[in-house]
Amino acid sequence: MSMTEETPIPKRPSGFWSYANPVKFLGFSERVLPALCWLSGLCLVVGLIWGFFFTPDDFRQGSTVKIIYLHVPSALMAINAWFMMLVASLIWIIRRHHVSALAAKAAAPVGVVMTLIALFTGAVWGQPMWGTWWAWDPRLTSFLILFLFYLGYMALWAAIDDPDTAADLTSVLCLVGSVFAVLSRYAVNFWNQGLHQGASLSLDKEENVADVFYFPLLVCIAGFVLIFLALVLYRTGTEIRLRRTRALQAREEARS
Amino acid sequence: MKALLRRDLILAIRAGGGFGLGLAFFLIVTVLVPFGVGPQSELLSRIAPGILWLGALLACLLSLDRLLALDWEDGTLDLLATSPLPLEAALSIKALAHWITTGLPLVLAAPVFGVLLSLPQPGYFWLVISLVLGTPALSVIGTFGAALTVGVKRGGLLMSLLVLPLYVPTLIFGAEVARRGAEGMQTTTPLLMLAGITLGVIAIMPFASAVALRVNLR
Amino acid sequence: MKALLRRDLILAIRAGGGFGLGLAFFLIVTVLVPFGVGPQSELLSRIAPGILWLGALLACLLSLDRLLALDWEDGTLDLLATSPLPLEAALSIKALAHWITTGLPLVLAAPVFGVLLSLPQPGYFWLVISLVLGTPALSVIGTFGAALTVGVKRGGLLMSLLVLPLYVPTLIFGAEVARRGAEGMQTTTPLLMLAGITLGVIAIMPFASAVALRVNLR
Amino acid sequence: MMPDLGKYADAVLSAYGVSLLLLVLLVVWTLRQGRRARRALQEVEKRSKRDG
Amino acid sequence: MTLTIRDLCVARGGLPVLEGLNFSLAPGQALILRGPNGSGKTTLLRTLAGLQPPLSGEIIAGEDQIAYAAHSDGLKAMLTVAENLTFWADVFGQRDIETAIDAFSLDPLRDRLAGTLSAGQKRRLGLARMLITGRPIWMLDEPTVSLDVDAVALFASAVRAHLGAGGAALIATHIDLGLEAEVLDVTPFRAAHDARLGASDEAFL
Amino acid sequence: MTLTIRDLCVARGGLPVLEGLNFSLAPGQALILRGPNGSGKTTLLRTLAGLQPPLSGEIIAGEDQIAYAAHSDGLKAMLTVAENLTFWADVFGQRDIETAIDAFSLDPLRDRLAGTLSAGQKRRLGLARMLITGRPIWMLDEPTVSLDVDAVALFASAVRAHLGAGGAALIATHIDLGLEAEVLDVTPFRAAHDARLGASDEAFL
Ligand code: HEM
Ligand SMILES: Nc1ncnc2c1ncn2[C@@H]1O[C@H](COP(=O)(O)OP(=O)(O)OP(=O)(O)O)[C@@H](O)[C@H]1O
Ligand SMILES: Nc1ncnc2c1ncn2[C@@H]1O[C@H](COP(=O)(O)OP(=O)(O)OP(=O)(O)O)[C@@H](O)[C@H]1O
Ligand SMILES: [Mg+2]
Ligand SMILES: [Mg+2]
Repeated sequence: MSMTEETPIPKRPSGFWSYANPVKFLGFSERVLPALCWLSGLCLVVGLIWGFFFTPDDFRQGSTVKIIYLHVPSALMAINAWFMMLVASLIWIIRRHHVSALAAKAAAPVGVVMTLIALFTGAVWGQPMWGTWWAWDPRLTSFLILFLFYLGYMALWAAIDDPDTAADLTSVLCLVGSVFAVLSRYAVNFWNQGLHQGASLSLDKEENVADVFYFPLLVCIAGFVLIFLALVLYRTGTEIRLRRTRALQAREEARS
Repeated sequence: MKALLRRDLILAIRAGGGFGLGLAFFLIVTVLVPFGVGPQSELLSRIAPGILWLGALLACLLSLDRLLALDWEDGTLDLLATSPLPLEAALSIKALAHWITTGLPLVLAAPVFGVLLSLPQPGYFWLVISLVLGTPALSVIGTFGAALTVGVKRGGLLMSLLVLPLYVPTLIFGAEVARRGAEGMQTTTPLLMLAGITLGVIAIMPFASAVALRVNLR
Repeated sequence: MKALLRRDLILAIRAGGGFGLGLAFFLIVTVLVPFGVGPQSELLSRIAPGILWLGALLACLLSLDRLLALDWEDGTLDLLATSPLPLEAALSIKALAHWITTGLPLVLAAPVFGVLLSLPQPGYFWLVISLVLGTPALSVIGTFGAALTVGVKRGGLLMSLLVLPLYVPTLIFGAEVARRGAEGMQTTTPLLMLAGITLGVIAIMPFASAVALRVNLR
Repeated sequence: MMPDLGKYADAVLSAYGVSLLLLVLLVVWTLRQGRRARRALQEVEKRSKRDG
Repeated sequence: MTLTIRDLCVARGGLPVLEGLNFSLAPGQALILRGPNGSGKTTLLRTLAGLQPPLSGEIIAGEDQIAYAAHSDGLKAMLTVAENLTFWADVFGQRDIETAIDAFSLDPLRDRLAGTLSAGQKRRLGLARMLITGRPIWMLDEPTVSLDVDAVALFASAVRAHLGAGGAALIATHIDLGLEAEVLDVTPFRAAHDARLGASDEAFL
Repeated sequence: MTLTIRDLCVARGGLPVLEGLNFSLAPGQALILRGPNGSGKTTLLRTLAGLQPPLSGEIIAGEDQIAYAAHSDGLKAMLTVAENLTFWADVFGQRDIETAIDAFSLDPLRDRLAGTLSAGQKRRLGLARMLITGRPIWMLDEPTVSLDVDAVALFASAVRAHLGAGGAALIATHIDLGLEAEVLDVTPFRAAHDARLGASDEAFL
């Protein structure tokens, strides 16, 4: 008596979950990637050129406002990348779709680079504005902590051979880490009230930056979101191929 | 459960003075700080609460390394996992044993080291209180880190990397209590936060640790 | 000899990023200090040179733990001791590998961490110089500590205890160079002392380490 | 063509330079990894088809 | 109390190593696992002991029935022989360690630190631990490694006594134990690798 | 190249375990050490390999003649089989690892990380290391632990080839290796414990 007769054949997943199948996912990403790449490139080029060449200087900050077109989008994406990893980790833990675990793995390096860009542009901005490269402002500090979480997460992936074990452990780390990241945010706020700018994108018109800065900023944010998506899709594909290569090689080895 | 606690304590004593070594590390960090930053006592007394907390944290961290590693290497963890003791309980006990051998001596010795760094008078009481409340959280969070990295070669440093960001909230509130205490300010809010973190962590972390350890034993 | 160096480096890379982790620990110590002592940048910039040196020292120390321990546990040391390679040479090579994987990255990263602690402008140059001269001594002395404690269970902490006092002279002169540099003072004397210590230690320590290791292998 | 950045030229230019460099490095690294993975997979797949 | 295995497939490192295993182990029965190096005996025992999940198939056994002894014995070098045994007795809720000490004639070594024992003496201590678990089904992975002839005989009689008391044993070994027991050669069950791969890799093929 | 032992007394943990040993090992000769668990075989081999000093007596052997294989193999889990062997070849100033790989049929495992091998495969790798040392006198402590029948035969033929090429071997084992060699039972040489104590304790009597 064989296994398949006893257990009911699982229903073919349809809709969204069908992309949990690596092959299907590869097909999908192959189809949307070119469009995504062009679009993200377009947004970035338009947004950054608009921001850099065709916006006036701020009356207080002078030409340094131009840094906002890199700083704010990268800061947003740094946080959102972690959030995406959290969701992907949850999906892996609950439904055990491999693509989801690999997507989390693929997103981490992109997230780190975003964090680095945010930190660097912030530091460069801080020098003329606050007179120092670095201040232990809560926002900056929690970003540094986020950076550490990214490093730990990637180091854990790198340290473990078995891909499923690595996926499980990093997922647990991501969950626990998220809780502690939120806690840290509160702790840091309590520890030091800061210098940093408030939210500039809130709908509250009072607080908002002027429209001249606002529209190119939106385009840049769109560009960063799109390039993040493109990179994560592409990298997930790479991870899937690596896993497939591994599996095939293992089979070959076993046969010989 | 009692057996595991007893065994861990005996081992800590026999295997080269488990009680003393965390302490010794704490001592040495405290002693090295003046060599590093210079001997001005006004400067030292300002940084004393923070450095003492940091030293305690690092001493904890360093001794985490072998919390599970030895039991992993000689196969004890495999056998414990197949024993009637639930893994969550075993890990809680191990965290407790770690606290007794590391955290507790640190708490008791901290006032003495405070003298070395010319901690201001009112600071002693609050330093001890904050360490009593905070160090259990350090042990429990550390156990989680150890469970995550137990199968990994060179796990020691990787574990530090994973655990230290998790220590941030505890450190901030703990050092804040000690610092405010030393400067004679209100300590209620950070004290409550510290206690909250410790209780929450004790209640929840062992489950996460057990999940991680089960994955690693697989 | 080259084979041993190559193997140690490969192992450091394969076994979970040996290069990155000492660095990560350094980063984290630097990051935690402000949480402990508070965020005032004027205070931080005063203690920065000392804390950076201390952080580098601790990062070195933590990674010493497994410098010989892994090779001991799986019997490699027994086999190396019966091989044609003199033990002194083997230990020097291991110290070199340790410096390449730990000391060198620390030196390169120290200026970045200086920014975090608002190190004053002229300090960067002297910090790097002092670390370049000082960290090899840390690796060599550390190898001696590792050789002394290699057979001992829970050797990690015991080793810290033994090694830290040996690190004191290096730390004093190293931090002094960095501090004086940061404050724009003369640095010649401590710099010469630091260089002297490092050269002496490199010339003599491997013999002591080999003796200690031979005793432990017995 | 070049806008006048005033005394903050260093800051703005280095921010743009380093950020774009980091982005480009990330993209190049990603593409190289992807190409290599693709090639390795193709090789293995060809072999496994041939061997049946 | 019978252990039944149905159509089991076990994997190591994501690759199936044994598949289509069907057997059962009744009280009083011993089963010897044989098979060349790397055929998957250790993997099978670990799976049955619950340390890793099977790829597919069923393992039917009561709760808390299985005691497992691996290559490494889980001995603490810094505890004495008696303390090591007492610890495991406490963990398994037993009291009596004397039977185990007698069965493997450990009495002269009782107060020696486990770290100072010779290879064979350590192994004897590791085996004595099985008696202390009080569990009916023993899983032993190469139990007689480094034992001398006398110690092998001690071991064989301990197993016989265990079987006589209604226990069961599954033993992986390469040498002859002098036990009258059924032998299961795992060689025919080695996984045909092209048929299917590990659960985790399968998704990628 | 002959190894000669005169009136040797070896100690472990400060206590003498074997005394009055006299034998010699000529090129082409193998000697099997036997003796019950804890009789001191491991201690004797470690002493001869130069890892610990003898209590008294003489060991006459050329420099750098002895290759020693202990219970643990000194394998790095994170290096592949070939890398492990290459490392030791470099240390011993040899080039060729192929002979060793062939002798223990490690070729299919060549690129596997040593950490993922089964117990017997690891052991085979550990034994292959002996061939790589290029040294004439082998000291082997229970070399066939966890080896299956085929692997034991491989080992025996490797030893035979080594002897044929003028090497010598001293092997401690409890089981039959299928080698035609002299046997030395160490039991008669066990130290009478009341007679004398370890060198380090003697000073206090
Ligand atoms: C190393 C230094 C800095 C870091 C790590 C940093 C980090 C961040 C972060 C995390 C955000 C939040 C993005 C979001 O949640 O929407 C942000 C936004 C922002 N930052 Fe910075 N920042 C730094 C320095 C600066 C400086 C010096 C300035 C200007 C004087 C600045 C101006 C802004 C502005 C205007 C925003 C937009 C606020 C918003 O949209 O929420 N930042 N930065
Ligand atoms: N990570 C891995 N990747 C691929 N194969 C692996 C991995 N880990 C183990 N294996 C293989 O799994 C197989 C089963 O190993 P196992 O330890 O169960 O064998 P065994 O029957 O106990 O052998 P022995 O008699 O030598 O102890 C071996 O061929 C081993 O090489
Ligand atoms: N620290 C110590 N104090 C007292 N006796 C010790 C100490 N260390 C080892 N011994 C004893 O020395 C004896 C010799 O041990 P050795 O490992 O050489 O035996 P062996 O012949 O290799 O045994 P096996 O066949 O079990 O491997 C053993 O009886 C052991 O118990
Ligand atoms: Mg096995
Ligand atoms: Mg022995």
